Amino acid sequence: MAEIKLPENKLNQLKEVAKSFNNDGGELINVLHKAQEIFGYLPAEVQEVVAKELNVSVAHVYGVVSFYSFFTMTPKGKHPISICLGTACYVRGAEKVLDEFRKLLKIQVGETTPDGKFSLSGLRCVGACGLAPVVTIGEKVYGRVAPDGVKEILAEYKD
Amino acid sequence: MAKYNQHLLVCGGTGCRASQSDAIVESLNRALTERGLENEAKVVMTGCFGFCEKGPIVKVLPDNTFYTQVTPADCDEIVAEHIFKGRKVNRLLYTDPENQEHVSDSKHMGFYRKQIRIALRNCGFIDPENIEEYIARDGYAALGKVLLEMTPEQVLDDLIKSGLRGRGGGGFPTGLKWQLTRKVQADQKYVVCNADEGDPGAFMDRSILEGDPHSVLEAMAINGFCTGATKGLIYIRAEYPLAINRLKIALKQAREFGLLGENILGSDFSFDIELRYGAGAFVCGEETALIHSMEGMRGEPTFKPPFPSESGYMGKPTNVNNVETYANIPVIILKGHEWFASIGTEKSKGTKVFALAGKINNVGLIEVPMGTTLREVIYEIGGGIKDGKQFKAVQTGGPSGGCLTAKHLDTPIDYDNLIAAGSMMGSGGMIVMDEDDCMVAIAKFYLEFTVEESCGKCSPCRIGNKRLHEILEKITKGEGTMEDLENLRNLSQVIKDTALCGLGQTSPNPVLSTLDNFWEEYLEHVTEKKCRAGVCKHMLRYVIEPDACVGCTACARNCPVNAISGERKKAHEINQEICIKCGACVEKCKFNAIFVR
Amino acid sequence: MELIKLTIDKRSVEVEKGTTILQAARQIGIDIPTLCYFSLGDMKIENKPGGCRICVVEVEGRRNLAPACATECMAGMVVRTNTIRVLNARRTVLELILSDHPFDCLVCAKSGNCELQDLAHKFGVREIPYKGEQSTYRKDTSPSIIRDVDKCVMCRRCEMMCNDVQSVGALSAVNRGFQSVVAPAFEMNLDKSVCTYCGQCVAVCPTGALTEVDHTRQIIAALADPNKTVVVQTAPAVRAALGEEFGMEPGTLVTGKMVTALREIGFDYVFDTDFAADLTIMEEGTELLGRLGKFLAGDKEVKLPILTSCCPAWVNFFEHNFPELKDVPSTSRSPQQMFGAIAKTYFADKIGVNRKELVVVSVMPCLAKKYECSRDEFKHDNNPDVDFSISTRELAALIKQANIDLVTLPEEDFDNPMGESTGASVIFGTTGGVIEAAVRTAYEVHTGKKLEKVDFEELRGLEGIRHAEVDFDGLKLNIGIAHGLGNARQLLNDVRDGKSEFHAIEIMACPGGCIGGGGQPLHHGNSTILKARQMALYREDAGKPIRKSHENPFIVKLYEEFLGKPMSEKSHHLLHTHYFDKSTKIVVE
Amino acid sequence: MTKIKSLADLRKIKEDLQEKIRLRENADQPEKLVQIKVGMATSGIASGAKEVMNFLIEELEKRNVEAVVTQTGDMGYCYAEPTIEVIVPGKEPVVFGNVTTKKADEIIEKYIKNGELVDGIIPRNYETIDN
Repeated sequence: MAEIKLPENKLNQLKEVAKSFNNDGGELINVLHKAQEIFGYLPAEVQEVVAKELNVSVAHVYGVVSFYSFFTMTPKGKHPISICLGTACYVRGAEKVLDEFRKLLKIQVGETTPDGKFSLSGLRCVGACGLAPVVTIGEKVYGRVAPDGVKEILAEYKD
Repeated sequence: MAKYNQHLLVCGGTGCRASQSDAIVESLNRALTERGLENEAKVVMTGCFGFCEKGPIVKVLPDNTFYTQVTPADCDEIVAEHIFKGRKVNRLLYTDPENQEHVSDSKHMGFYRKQIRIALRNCGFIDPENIEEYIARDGYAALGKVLLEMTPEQVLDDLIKSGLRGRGGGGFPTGLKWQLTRKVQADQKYVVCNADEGDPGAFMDRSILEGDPHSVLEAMAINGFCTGATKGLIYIRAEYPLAINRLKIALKQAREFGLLGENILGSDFSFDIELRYGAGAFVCGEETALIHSMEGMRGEPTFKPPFPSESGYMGKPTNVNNVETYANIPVIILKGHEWFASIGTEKSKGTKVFALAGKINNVGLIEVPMGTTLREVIYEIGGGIKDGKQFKAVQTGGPSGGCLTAKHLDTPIDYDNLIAAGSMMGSGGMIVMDEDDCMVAIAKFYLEFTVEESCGKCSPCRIGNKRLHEILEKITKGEGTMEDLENLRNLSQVIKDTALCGLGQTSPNPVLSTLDNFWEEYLEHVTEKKCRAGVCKHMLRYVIEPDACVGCTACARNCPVNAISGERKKAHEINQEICIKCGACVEKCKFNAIFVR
Repeated sequence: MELIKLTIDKRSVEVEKGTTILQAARQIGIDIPTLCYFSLGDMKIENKPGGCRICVVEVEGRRNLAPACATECMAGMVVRTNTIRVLNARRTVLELILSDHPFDCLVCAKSGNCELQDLAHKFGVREIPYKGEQSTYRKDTSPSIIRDVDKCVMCRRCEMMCNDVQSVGALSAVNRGFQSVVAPAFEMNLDKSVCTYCGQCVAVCPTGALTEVDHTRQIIAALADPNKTVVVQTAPAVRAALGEEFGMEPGTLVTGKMVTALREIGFDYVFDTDFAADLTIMEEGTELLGRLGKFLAGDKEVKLPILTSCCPAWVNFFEHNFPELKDVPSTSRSPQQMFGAIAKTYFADKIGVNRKELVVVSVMPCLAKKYECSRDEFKHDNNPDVDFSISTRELAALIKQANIDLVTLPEEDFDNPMGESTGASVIFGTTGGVIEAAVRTAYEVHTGKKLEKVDFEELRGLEGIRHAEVDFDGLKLNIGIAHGLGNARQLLNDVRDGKSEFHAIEIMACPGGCIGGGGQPLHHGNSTILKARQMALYREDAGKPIRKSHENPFIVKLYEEFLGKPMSEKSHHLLHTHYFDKSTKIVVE
Repeated sequence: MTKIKSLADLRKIKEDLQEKIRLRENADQPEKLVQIKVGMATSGIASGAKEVMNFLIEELEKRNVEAVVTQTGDMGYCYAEPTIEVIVPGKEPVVFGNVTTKKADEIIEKYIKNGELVDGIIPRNYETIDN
């Protein structure tokens, strides 16, 4: 018998969510969205609970989680950085901007800095193509970012 | 209720909000209050105006003044000068790039002159969070007409005659699609709106949902009436928080007004809509994959037939259309199919929304009649190529489309012409490229996208696209062979011929179209190891011009890999075998003696 | 029934509406190659994701090629299965699949029996023009099954078996695109997952991605060790399938030849698991009657139905999925384990060998048996009752290694005392057989009358879930039978919800029972093979002089000399077991 | 909000609500409507231009004249403030000087509705006064 440990309040929240979707396996993706909101990411334990609550296999849950790029099994940084890699941003130099972030933060796409401050991800077109290349940090959107402006942007998040 | 003499419309699309349009609304309101004008002028946050290049946009009515790139700091001046004194703030007006004159009325701007806005009719005009403004613009009148004055057959007949084709990419006749779902007998049917827009560089669906959500809700209800469905589902990208929020508000208001729910407008038709969230998988734009995703599964497509119209969501007949398609429908009902069919070309009726982006002056969202030429779009609406560079190609149809060249500029845009030219309409991304873009690298960029977004179910797409990408990678590194070029073509054709779904079947298009249209560039990469655009880093050669080199040794001292040799006061040389193309030597050379080839 | 006409390769064919191009082509002898497609037609097991694209054909009027396995015939359709376009596409697709596949065919467990290898051979592939990154994954070895998913071609057959047929849910496609592969949750090892080791994934895998753990080397080592006495037991279903590995007709019984072969290989004693099956009936039948008697007398403590427990994958299944019901199944050990326990006590004493020097090998149609014999509760001082369990396929490999021609071998009899068996025990190898054997004995014990008609046709068949009423001289017994864990789950849900009206239920994890076990020669989707094996077992039963377990003279003797009576203390100790809760519990921090 | 229960209700509500955005609708196609620009420079405001403008907006609506009333900066006729420019569809623009509410009333009734000329027209020194 294996045991899964999770904090009580979050676990109860998750169970409530599952219940609000009638514990219906067809609502898996909706439940995972909510679960990721509650826990910040979807560790194996959370997926086990979701599987149990929705009465589907945990392999199925993982199959779904690993399919969709929106779901993550690693905690995001305090300031999640996303670089738009849509075509409009690409032709306006997004790749160089991404390289600069990688260089300065010393992490790859999909990773989080050891201090948990920043995480880096690519994303497909936020639709602010007029501002290309576009970078989002948390809720904030930076437009027309140049590689040499990256340092300055990161400096805003000193603390 | 205050009677406003002037309206200030502030663009509330994602792009403009990213540039503080929320703060602009606040500042405008504050400035109005300070001057006691709060009852004279009303500030409205609308959907996207389309002219994203110059955002944030503030439009003052009734004199139609179009202010561009407004900041919160400009608001006081707009109120003090324009609203209070009636004087336009010239420095915020659009400047015509041709004659450097200020243009105040957007109708006189090249960007808007050729546009006809049907799907975008309310974007940038109404407050999307206020159903009353939608109703005032004949909103839900089409639904009312359909429910109380028409039969489903009449509606279908109208739609079929209108010639409307699906705006999501394939271009299947919308009326016929509805008819297929109608014909199937079932106890439950579903209406689905595909709002999982995932083409990199396309954002028209999001703009419609942000700017005019009710038009989609209304059209879905009309579909429900025609096909016999009582439930609607909108499958929307989770990455579109603003659109989701506006949809939620719209749904709530529509229910409050009784325009969704039981017995709509006193008829015996009941209909309601739920939201379903995508989770970041491009393939979910394919309708069977989308349906599986809504059922809580991996978004893998399945072989058609059966089509969703027969067996879709939960195995029930399901009609799937995309956002832009739905947005056209209420207008067609109200204005009639003759009106709609009078716009466009013989086989492609109406208008199409494009997201114009890339190396172009006027980036933005445009809606033009089918049949408009690429030249009109790029040069008249788009204002030409940025920084006076040379036009090279325009990519349409996103990862499923192809790159068209100067010889296609006068091709009227419609479904069939684009396919004949080796591209496709797709959802409407239009990316303009200039002389600085390497077409091999562009093909590689799209393949990288496809490789990342392939669901992995069928072997041609899972492995074939990976191999295509690897061959392109090899070519851009200067290691390509003529055999690679042959393999590239054969593989592309086989993938097109054998892949399971639309994503796989169209994924080689960027390769095939660039092979066809830019064969010399591929040849140069392979035989001369040369990238004419200077994009493929591995092919750059740093060369010291012996006549210009004075032998100062600065370059040699700064080369991190000691690739530069030469005696003092004599011309130096770079060993290409060792050079890592870092460019440090160019920076250090005071005599401009080092060139990149 | 609507018939439609179409043309395939210029030949006209008439088929039922709903027929696929692949089926129609096969009707007229055109063999379109397939890879992912798999069907056990009349058992309603089908896999046609249309993913591999090997079976593509040209359909007139269609823009692209159509997968023959998934495309339904339409009236007037014109199909071409061998144009240059089709051949080039198929070949290219196969080359792509091979470009992401290891080239270690020489040492691959599936070599010679691999569907991908067959295709490469058929297409005459000599080199792969497309080279690039190959997927690499960690190799995962569990007690029964080895996953080497570098060899996975994403046919999804295993996923279909594990989920749609077995409802186990250990496997799912994970990741996407080039990284996609079939794996347990979190790509954890199989032994940490809910896998029951039923081995149905292995039974359908077209390549070497899923294979059994091979114990033949250890067995050869034991046979070579002069200090060891090696005994072997063979399960009922093995004799009905082993011949297939030697080119014999499916359904050929090779019992005697198999015994001779085992002796030639060097086993000191060749015994029969059937003997232990008779013993199982004695214990399980008695347990059934005991529980039934108490239940009918109104004892509220007693739970019915009683569930059979001889299938180890089924035991794993309820331990993971229905821990709350772990007191419901019979406590009787499986025949394999009963055999081991008796061999290492009663028999070891008889021949004066220490249990540590006695090596018990079982030949099973099953992969879960490998795990079963490794369970701690079946060990004594860390010495397992059954040392090694090998599959029918492994036995065939052993025989071939020993260059023995099974086909021409003379027939010999099992050794005694653990080689004698009845017809009742032979049918353990098919769905419905265990309960039929139990009924034969329980009837006579309960009524004290002689059973005239031994064959219970109502319990036989291949329907996934069957039920029958058996009249015990006025007492009507409701009997349920399920094979395939997905079917079992349905019956179990009813038991859990208190809705089951059965007195006894037989459950076998594999479709068809042990004849369709995960360790049997690969049937490649041919369900007539399963039926032939089933018929063979009923034939063997019918031909046996003794057909009721309690009449087996050596069983009678075993009780007299050693065990006393069924359910005795000694029986409890050696022949019964208990079950564990293997489910995942969620606790708060 | 109470539910809309019939098509007639919907149409009625639409009529009511249309008022709210009529300004925007009209602004979209001013060439088809009567366009009035009120000079609203500092001198204009001082001389009562605001009052005239509000009068025009209210009265035009009351009298069912579809019109777009906008304000503009200094027209350059400081001697005749407040000034207004009126464009009736299909006609040349006409500028009136020293407009009071009374004068405005006359302009609506005579010039706009019936096409009669009214005193106070001043010669235009611009092709158009759009700045």
